[in-house]
Amino acid sequence: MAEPVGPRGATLRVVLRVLGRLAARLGGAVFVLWAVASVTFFAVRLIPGDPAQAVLGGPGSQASPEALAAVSSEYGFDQPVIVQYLTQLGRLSTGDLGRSYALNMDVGPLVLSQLGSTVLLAVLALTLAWLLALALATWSTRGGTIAFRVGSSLEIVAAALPHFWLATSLIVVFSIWLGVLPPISTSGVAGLVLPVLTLAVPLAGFLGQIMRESLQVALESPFVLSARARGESERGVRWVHALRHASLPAISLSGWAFGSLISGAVVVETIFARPGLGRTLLNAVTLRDVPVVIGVVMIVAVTYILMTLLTDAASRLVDPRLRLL
Amino acid sequence: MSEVALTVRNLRVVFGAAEPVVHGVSFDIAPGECLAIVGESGSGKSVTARSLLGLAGANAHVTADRLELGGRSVLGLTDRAWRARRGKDVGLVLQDALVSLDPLRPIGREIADSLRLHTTLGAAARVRRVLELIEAVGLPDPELQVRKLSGQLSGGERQRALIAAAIAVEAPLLIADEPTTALDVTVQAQILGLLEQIALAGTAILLISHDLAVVSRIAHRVAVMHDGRLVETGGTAQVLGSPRQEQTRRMVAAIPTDKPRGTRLSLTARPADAPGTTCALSTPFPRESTVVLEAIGLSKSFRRPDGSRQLAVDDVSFALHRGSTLGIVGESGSGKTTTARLLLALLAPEHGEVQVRGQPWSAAGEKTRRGLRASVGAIYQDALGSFDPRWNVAEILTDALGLRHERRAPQTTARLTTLLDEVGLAASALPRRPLELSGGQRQRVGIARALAARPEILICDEPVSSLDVSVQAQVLDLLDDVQREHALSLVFISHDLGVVAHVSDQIAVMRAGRIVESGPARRVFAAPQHPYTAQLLAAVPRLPA
Amino acid sequence: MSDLEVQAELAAHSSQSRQAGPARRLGVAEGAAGVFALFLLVAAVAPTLLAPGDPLHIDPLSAFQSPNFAHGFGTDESGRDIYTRVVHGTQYSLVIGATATVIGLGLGIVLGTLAGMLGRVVDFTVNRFLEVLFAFPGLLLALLFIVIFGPGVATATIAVGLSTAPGYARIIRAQLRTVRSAAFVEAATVLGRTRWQVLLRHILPNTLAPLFVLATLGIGQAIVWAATLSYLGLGAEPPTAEWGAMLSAGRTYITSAWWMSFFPGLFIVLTAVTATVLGRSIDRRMRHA
Amino acid sequence: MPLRHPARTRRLLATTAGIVALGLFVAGCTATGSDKPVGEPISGGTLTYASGDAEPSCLDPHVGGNFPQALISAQYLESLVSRDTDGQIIPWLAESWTASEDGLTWDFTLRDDVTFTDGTVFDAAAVQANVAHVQDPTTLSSTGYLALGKVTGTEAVSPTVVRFTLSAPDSALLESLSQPWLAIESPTALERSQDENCAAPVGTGPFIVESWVKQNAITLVRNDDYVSPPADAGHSGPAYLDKVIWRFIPDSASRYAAVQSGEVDVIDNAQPDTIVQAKQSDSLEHLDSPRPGASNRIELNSGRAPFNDVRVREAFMRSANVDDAVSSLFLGTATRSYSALSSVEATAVSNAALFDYDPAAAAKLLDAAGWSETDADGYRVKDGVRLTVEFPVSTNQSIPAEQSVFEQIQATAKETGFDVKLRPLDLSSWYAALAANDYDAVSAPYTKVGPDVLRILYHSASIVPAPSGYFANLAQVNDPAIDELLTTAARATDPAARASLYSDAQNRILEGFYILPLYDQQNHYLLRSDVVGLRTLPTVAVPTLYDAWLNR
Repeated sequence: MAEPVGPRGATLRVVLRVLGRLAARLGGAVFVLWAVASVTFFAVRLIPGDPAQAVLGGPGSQASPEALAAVSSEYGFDQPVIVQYLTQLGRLSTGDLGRSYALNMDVGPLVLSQLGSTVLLAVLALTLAWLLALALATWSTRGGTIAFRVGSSLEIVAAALPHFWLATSLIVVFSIWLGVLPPISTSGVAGLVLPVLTLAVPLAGFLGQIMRESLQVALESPFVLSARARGESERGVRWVHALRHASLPAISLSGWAFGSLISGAVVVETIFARPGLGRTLLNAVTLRDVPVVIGVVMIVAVTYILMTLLTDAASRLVDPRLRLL
Repeated sequence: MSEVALTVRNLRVVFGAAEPVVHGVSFDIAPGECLAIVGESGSGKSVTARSLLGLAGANAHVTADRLELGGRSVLGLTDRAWRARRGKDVGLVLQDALVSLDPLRPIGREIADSLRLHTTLGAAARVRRVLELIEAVGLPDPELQVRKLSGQLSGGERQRALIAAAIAVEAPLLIADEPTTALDVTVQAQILGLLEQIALAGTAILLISHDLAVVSRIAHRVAVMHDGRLVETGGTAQVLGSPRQEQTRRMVAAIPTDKPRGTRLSLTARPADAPGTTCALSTPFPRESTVVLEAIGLSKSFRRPDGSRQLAVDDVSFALHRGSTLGIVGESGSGKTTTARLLLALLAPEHGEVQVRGQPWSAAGEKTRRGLRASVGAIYQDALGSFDPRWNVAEILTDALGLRHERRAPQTTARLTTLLDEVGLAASALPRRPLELSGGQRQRVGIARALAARPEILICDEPVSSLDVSVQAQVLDLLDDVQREHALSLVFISHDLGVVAHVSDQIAVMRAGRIVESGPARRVFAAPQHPYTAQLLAAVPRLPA
Repeated sequence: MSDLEVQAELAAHSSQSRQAGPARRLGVAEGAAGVFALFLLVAAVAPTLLAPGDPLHIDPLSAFQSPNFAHGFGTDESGRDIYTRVVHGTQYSLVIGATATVIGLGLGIVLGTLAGMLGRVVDFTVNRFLEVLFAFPGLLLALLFIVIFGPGVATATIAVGLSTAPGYARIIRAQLRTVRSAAFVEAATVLGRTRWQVLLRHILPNTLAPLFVLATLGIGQAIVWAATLSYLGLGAEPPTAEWGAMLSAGRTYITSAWWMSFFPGLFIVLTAVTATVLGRSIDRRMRHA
Repeated sequence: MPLRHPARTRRLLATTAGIVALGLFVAGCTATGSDKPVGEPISGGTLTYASGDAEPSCLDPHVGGNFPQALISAQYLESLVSRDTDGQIIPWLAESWTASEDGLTWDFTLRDDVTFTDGTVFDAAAVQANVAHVQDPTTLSSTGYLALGKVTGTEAVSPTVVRFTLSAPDSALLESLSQPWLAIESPTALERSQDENCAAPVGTGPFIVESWVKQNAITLVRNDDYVSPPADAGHSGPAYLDKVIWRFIPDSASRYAAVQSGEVDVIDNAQPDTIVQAKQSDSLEHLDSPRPGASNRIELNSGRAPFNDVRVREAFMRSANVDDAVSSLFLGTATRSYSALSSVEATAVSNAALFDYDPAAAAKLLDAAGWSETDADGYRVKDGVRLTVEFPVSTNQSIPAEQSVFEQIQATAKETGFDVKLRPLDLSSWYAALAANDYDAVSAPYTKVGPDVLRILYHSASIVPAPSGYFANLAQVNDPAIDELLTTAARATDPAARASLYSDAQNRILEGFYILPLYDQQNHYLLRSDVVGLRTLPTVAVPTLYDAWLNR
């Protein structure tokens, strides 16, 4: 094939490159999913005891030998491991995550029904964390040394706050003492405040530190001096130049942040009695409801991958340099 | 319009409670005039320049008897008032436009900023003006350029864009702070030409530089700054031709360009030198015809990010004779550093080979080579990075002597002291870490380390490029001394033709991986054969004759 | 990214930041952190020096006492002295945190060294493997491990260790690669040092030294995570004087006896902050010493 | 038939309540109180109920059969009979019943005016369909299935008369039928798939399951055509409430905070300290309704050493300071029990003298039993073996205060020389430990209407494990005399004779030091003061919202 030439050829090349990158990304995502599925499949094989018994609710279930046999053949536990593995992959590829031992329903719909609530929580928390971090970073870099010290101390302490302690303290203060916010998060906006705060504050501590550092670096960099020399105002310097630079490392942290929010959701959803993946997961872990655990892990892996793609896209949006590659 | 673009009387800048950084500096610049303030790092020249923009820093205390821009006093201006004048009455160009232009914004936006802030032009008018400016600073194809990010431009293009941004509103005064420091000589010449043009158009220019030779090209007047004071001010030819002050003399002496090999550049480099001796001609040293290091048809290529291969070094051959210095000169990207790494056998050539004393070097295995390693030393541009950060000077040198530093015997300490003495450092440097030393001291430790193994050959890769001119002079003198004392053979790699010409017996000029011209230093310098060499030579900043 | 990498990055950032204020910025904080760390150390090694009582001694008649002269931190539902329990619990928390860190760091060193030192194929494989592990956010990996091996202190400790391993591995790999390509490694080669000498005298010390910082930061993280698992009922169980378990038990009585969960929580927070402050301080010292 | 609390019930069984409290808050009592004076009941409004139990996996209590299912299904399903606060069986969907002389045939006359909320008529065929459903192995019924163990067949004598045929006389049949796990569902609805039926069972109750968002809430709406309250209900006609939101808040502190802030109206599984607080608050009311069946007790495994020696069993009980533990931990919300049965059971026998805290006596008993030496840690030793008591604790079934009771017993028994090893386990591991006979002491709560629970728990037949390994006689009581008493009682048709037999059996159990009674199975509710008329069904002490209304 002839090398494409001219502007049209260039466009074609760009399109091909973008498609290629997309394909590589998708390939990577599929690989990660396959690996996650395989890891969990073989990990679950490590569980001691008869998996059929686990399906029937553990040793206390009074399951008859007939029931055990029936379950074994239904789930294919009597097949060789490799056959089970391939069957499982086949099922997963069609979106079939199996059936919960404990909840008496298919894992796929169950997990999907919980996803929205957790994602809402995570997105709100991430947004709030961003705003808090941004506010703290801009405030502490504008004020003097005292503001700087207060800002950085606040961030370090915030980042060290365990979710369970923060959630409990918030409930005590805002629900029990002041009685202004509901201690459970079932419906309505008011119920979201405390869970979102619980997740956002520690995250804001992390994001704030990174933002303040990069904001400081940006504010001291020569291009900001150039901008000032052009007569740019302090606000202009911050909004046109510095904050954009400051947000870059924080954006690339957002993939991690999402993961930490999911971890936090396990605690927060339990304490605030909020429906969601985290609570589902914890319940499943305490009941050792393996299909649900795998289902949640898979769905989190998928969302995590999506989140990294999204983070990449956001970075490209803010940093035009990445678009050149 | 006043006849004086800038008036400064008794400017003082103090940071906190410390000693003033600028003590009572006074000068004027007329429209169309270019005044250069020259001084070493830390002399206060940049602070002076920034206080003229009200940007000396948050905790800086600036006072002056008079400080007038275009006849209007800027003393005691509020920040808001300053903002109204910055960019409009005075423009600033910084060094290294890669970091002086916001890397996230297209240059068109950066250039348009001043217009947005200081004019009432509409968006379309601003775009037209930006295109005009881009054209005016000599960038081709303005429509294409406006959308580019600074990262997509070459160093020279960026600097032009930065200048365009500074002159957008036709400020009567342009302050250029080391505008060409990071640039290759040819590009540097172009940028200086551009500044000259701007001055010709009637703009007053305040040029800040550490390099006398650079400014001498376009400055009408030169002011030499030292320790926060202007020690000497006058017409360029007068100041450089017959410097009156010691600081000025020292700076003039430190310029290597056009100084014959062996000329001492530093006035106080060694205690042995009598004070006040200038340009002491060192004794010529014996040169032999034995080839100690030879490159034969070296080639090396690298993979580009898109997968294609780029030839970094292309069929390079040369020979280094015992006791002589081979200078390799070239602009950035010409393959100099790759050549150095090939010579040190840190990279294997794809074609050709390197021989040391006629024995296979690059073709031999590392095991065989290790026996010869002691005879080939190296000095690096980034001396700091070449030291293990956990080690202090004593440990670095003990290691280089091939001893174990766990049990350091008294005689080892004696050897270390001798070694340090050889490079002009006191024994008190031994317990210190390189991080605590100045740039010049670090390079001295680097040289001491290279000398420790008593090598015959030294490969010096840009050993002085990150140093101030006067420190550079000392290090060059030091290299000259050790070469004589130890009968070393040097490969001296640099982008600075002036330096290379000063230190070398033979010169090889590299361009895009190839040697375009080579020969005896004097010949190449006096009568370049290749047009590229001629171009390089023409661009070398030199003092007015 | 893992929590650890973020922590490490923040530490690196803060120690590279300008010297003006920051050099002295943590002076007071460092001092306080040092004092608290010393307290923790004494509490872990010789708890009876600080609290002579028995952390399991019950006294039903003085249950639910708010902090007072006899019981500085109050008493719990069985009349056990909370101060004594918090002090004695330091040992559990630190041992769990340290063990988890050792496990994570150990695995991380193996994986990171494999990826950083061996060929491209190994590096690629290990990297993909780590990427996969990163798709399980921290706690999820721990929970998956617990669902397989059942809850308990040992499982929780191993689970926390495992879930931090990928983070360590990536940092170590990156550090190894940086050090390997550092100019001083080349300089050593030029001086004629053998590969082993270079490895032993330059690469390993410069790779491993920052691990001390990592371990300090990691131990704080591990303690919080282990406490989280205990809090969720998947780690140490009451009446063990483990902080997370105490907090979990205390939470039941949060509306009537706040001190039961406040003090263990305070110690967890202070320990985490101390680890951060000390880790950064060590980092700064190592970089600028 | 008895009710074992099956898997997946978290903190399912609260411990038993005190006898003093009983007088005030006996099952069936009504909690009232509000700022507004209580006038005529007001119709309308939505009540939010927050349960601390696990969310059921199926809303049909025939499937499996645990307490959370009973709690919610009592709002939309009804049983054939109920029980009043005196322990008398009273009519509900069945108006009357007669048993044959031999006790093998029972005829129930049904109400003829009742329809299921899907429009299906309630009749004898419907009852037959329900019995068949429970006895169908694919339904996977455990509690209901066990309760119908002696029922061999049913027959529709007429549309309003249904006949049960038994394999042996069953003095507990009416008590069994009063339980929510044998509530009657629409036969039309039962024909749906199990998934559908689990999501929205159809009954005759005062409310209808409208929607169930898993892990969030179940919404119930009023059945406007409701006609069939039990004989002891407070009013007739439809319920007052428009709607009930049923939530699950496993965290007890959150649950209390929710009712305190008014976010929810009623919570169950209230913790002792919150009950005390609520009692001081004007806005909250407390409802205590101990569960029937067995009391909460620690069973000592008499099937293996060291508790195969009655002296060691007695020594353990004498060395455990239960009284102080209960008073410090339950803060007066629970009263010490000295009986094998719940205090709500009329046939309960109590013998406090057997359980005095007396370390000196305990030491003597141990000396006598050969555990006379003491090791360095202060534990008794015999033949080089330490006096160890393996005590697996199900974290799912014991509330925190109860686990603290065990901790205190551990601490006080240590002083006498017992090394009590508390092992907190998740439910599945806990069952596994029991099945492996790897325990010396265990606390396994059991809810069942009537004293027949004793047969399940202490008849030697219950030592034989089911195929899965589970068995109910955890104390491994193997006493022919007790077996005889319990078997006879189960067939006794005369109430007085039955009561006497159970009384004898209980005395033998208590005197054999097989069990250490602690308190009733606790069942505390907290409600907003403006919730009026809420009562619990005296059968298994679950609340009914039928009479409840909102005084706002």
